Amino acid sequence: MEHIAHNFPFIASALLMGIAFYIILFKKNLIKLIMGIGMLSSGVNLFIVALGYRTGGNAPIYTDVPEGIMVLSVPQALTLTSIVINVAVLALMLTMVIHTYRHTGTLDSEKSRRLKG
Amino acid sequence: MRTVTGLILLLVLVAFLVSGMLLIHPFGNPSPTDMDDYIIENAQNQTGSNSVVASVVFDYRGFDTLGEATILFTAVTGVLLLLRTVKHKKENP
Amino acid sequence: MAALITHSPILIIAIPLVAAFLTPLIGMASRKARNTLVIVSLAFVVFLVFALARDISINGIHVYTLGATSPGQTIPTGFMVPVRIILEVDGMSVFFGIIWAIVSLAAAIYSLSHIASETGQTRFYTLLLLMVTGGFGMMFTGDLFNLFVFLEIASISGGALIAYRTKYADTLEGGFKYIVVSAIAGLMVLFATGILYAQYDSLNIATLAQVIQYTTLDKIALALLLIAFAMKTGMVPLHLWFPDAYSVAPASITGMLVITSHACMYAAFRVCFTLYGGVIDAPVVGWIIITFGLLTMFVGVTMAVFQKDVMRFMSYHAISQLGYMWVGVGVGLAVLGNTELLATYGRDAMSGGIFHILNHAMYKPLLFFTGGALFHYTGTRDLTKMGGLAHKMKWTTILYIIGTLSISGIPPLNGFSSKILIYESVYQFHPILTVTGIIVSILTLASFTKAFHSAFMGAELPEYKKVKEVPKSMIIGMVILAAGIVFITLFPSLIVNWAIHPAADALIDQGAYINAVMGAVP
Amino acid sequence: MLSKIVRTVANQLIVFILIFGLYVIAHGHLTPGGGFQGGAVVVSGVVMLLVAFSSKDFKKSLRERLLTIMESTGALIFAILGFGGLGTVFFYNFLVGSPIFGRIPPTGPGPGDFWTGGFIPLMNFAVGLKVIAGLSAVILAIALFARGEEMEE
Repeated sequence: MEHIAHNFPFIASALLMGIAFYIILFKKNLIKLIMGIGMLSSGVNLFIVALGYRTGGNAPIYTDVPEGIMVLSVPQALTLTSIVINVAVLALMLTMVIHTYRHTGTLDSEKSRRLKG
Repeated sequence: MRTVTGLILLLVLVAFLVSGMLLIHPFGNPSPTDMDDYIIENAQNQTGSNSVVASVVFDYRGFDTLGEATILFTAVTGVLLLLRTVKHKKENP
Repeated sequence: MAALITHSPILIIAIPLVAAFLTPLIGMASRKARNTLVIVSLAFVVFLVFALARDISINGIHVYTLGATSPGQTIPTGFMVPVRIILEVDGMSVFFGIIWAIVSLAAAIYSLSHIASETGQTRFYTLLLLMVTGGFGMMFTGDLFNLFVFLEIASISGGALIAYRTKYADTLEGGFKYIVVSAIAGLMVLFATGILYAQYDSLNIATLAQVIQYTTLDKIALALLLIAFAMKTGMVPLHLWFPDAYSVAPASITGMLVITSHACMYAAFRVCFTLYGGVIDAPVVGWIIITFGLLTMFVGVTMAVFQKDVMRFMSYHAISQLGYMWVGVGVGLAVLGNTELLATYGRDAMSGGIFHILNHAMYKPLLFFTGGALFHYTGTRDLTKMGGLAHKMKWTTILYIIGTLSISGIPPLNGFSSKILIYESVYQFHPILTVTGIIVSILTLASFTKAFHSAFMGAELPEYKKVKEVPKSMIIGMVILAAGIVFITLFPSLIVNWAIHPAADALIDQGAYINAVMGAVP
Repeated sequence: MLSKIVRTVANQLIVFILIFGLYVIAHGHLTPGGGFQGGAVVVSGVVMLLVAFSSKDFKKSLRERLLTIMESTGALIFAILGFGGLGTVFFYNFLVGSPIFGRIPPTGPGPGDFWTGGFIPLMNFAVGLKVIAGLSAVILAIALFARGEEMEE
């Protein structure tokens, strides 16, 4: 129990990823699929940014900062990078879905599907 | 049938992830932190930037940021490529 | 020249990148200048890769620390671990780099006339150059997070290029599947990177390899990394997206996508052999890879037999051929800890697998290019609707025959030399592997003969009266690859000694990889 | 196109959004923020205008060609700043100690000096330019495509 209390943010990110995988595997709507991938990326980003937290730490920026320890800075940089990457991926996916909708008139992945794996 | 198999797989996956998460260092107490301590200590001297995150993003791991900017460029190019005029206009000269 | 060699790892990545940034600007002014820029930059990259390969064969692993005061200063003064991003190029990386440089140049030349009648060409070439950047980045980087970034560059540009012909709905579907799979794989890699970072506070592969403990968390990270990369290479049972994406892309892009899947394979090998090399439970992971590799070989070829679409048919064969490489290198991994077995057959099995990557990288893009050539004038990918094309397309026919003989492992072509190396060595590990390999090879030959017959042989069909030989640049693109095949066929032992064995040794020798980064403490 | 109240308010607000975005970009090396974040703020202003007015009104002013040039220029500046260090090593922060943004702040907490950070502020500007142009182009292209139109060359 104590573990769970200590690692709450990590477990939350794992659950978020679990929900995202559920959406990706079971939802037929393409927009929902994209939302699932967005959630998956949020889960991973939450995990990484939570790694760098130090109890009572300040933001790692020296401008007018109170004295004291600072939280780790590398996870924040990694999260920044991965957020931008996910924005890019989601933009491209949405474009493709809009186009698919133009072609097939449906957002259902079962109906719009032409190629069968 | 497919749904049941999928659900079982999903539950296994979630259990796997959660059990893994319990093994990570306690939240708020990362260790080891050698690399980050070095960066926090030396960022101001080495890069002259007051914001340690900015110095990581643009200096220590600047190449990642170049890649990140490239990804944004790629995505924008991709979106404009896919939403281009499909009718045959005159291609640029 | 010396400075050029010193900076060559970053120049190989940055030149296509800067060319990609310039392409939209130059493309506005002149079409010719744009095409020249693309071809010249890629040709220069080919030159640089060969120069770097020569340097590595003389001086060993090439390390390049980005942003430090000198390229060799991997660790800051007065500190123990690397802080900056380090590019680390060893025999294995540069081997993949050579393949990627040659195939991307051939694909760019092939594209010049293959997409000449389409709109949006400037953006097409921009994305092509970005894809080249992403592939080189994946191969040359020595940093896990950087690997993820370049994996995403390669995937996003690849996905957009697959959907290039937006007037067909199936291209969008293929591209969408590719992007979804890549996004999930990328996030799994990122998650694994986070797990490793949490425990060891480092992102550098060499540093992590030195301190890794193989705890439960490390095992989870290993599983995530392997699943992610296997998914990207289309390993059975995660292969369903693979033919959909590969069959609808423009042919030149399909040829390049084959190599990006090899790049993911490279990343998987790097993870198994270098990152986890010292601690991995080698027989277990090796057997898992071998089992799935066999499954991949077999399922790929059996599915291919039924395909009517020429590109889908070839994509399933690509899956099946990737199985050979997994098996070859998997056998090497299974005996990694055992020096004696490694010397008797493990190294040969790995060399066979790696040699097969080289061969596959030559003949599979060639076959995809010929498939694209068939599509170029007939406008269909359906094999049953084609026929008698040999009368009109002589060059394409000859090149297709070269590719077919090579993929089926007919002696003395290059496919044979790598397959025989795999068969001989894995037989000592377990005979069933060789038996499956030979059966798959026979099925491959049978299905390619059938496809050849239905596309090229027979009487001329009336609807293809107007078909003529494809334009010159497409032929040049294909001939570059065919020349590679002929060269390997003529000098197999030369290639094995100069390229394959150094690559296999670079994978086995984890210590050298670590020393190149960690040993340079001043 | 929304009602006149919304349009008027959007017209007034856009100035503040732009100023804030530019502030976040310019002070990326001193405060939380930077090129990506500031660029996203500016683009949020563009989205607000897109919602308040119609995408047709933007077709003339935000042309694809202009946005492409802006984006490529931003990316090129970034890459060239990386190449600038090639005398020593790619991505070497060659501006530290030079007259442009070259000052080194006193170690420890301080008020911050704008002329510090080496090439970091310049890179922030480059990235900001790129993000503004790129994301605006994406949003405008999608908005126009959804109405069945295309961006102007």
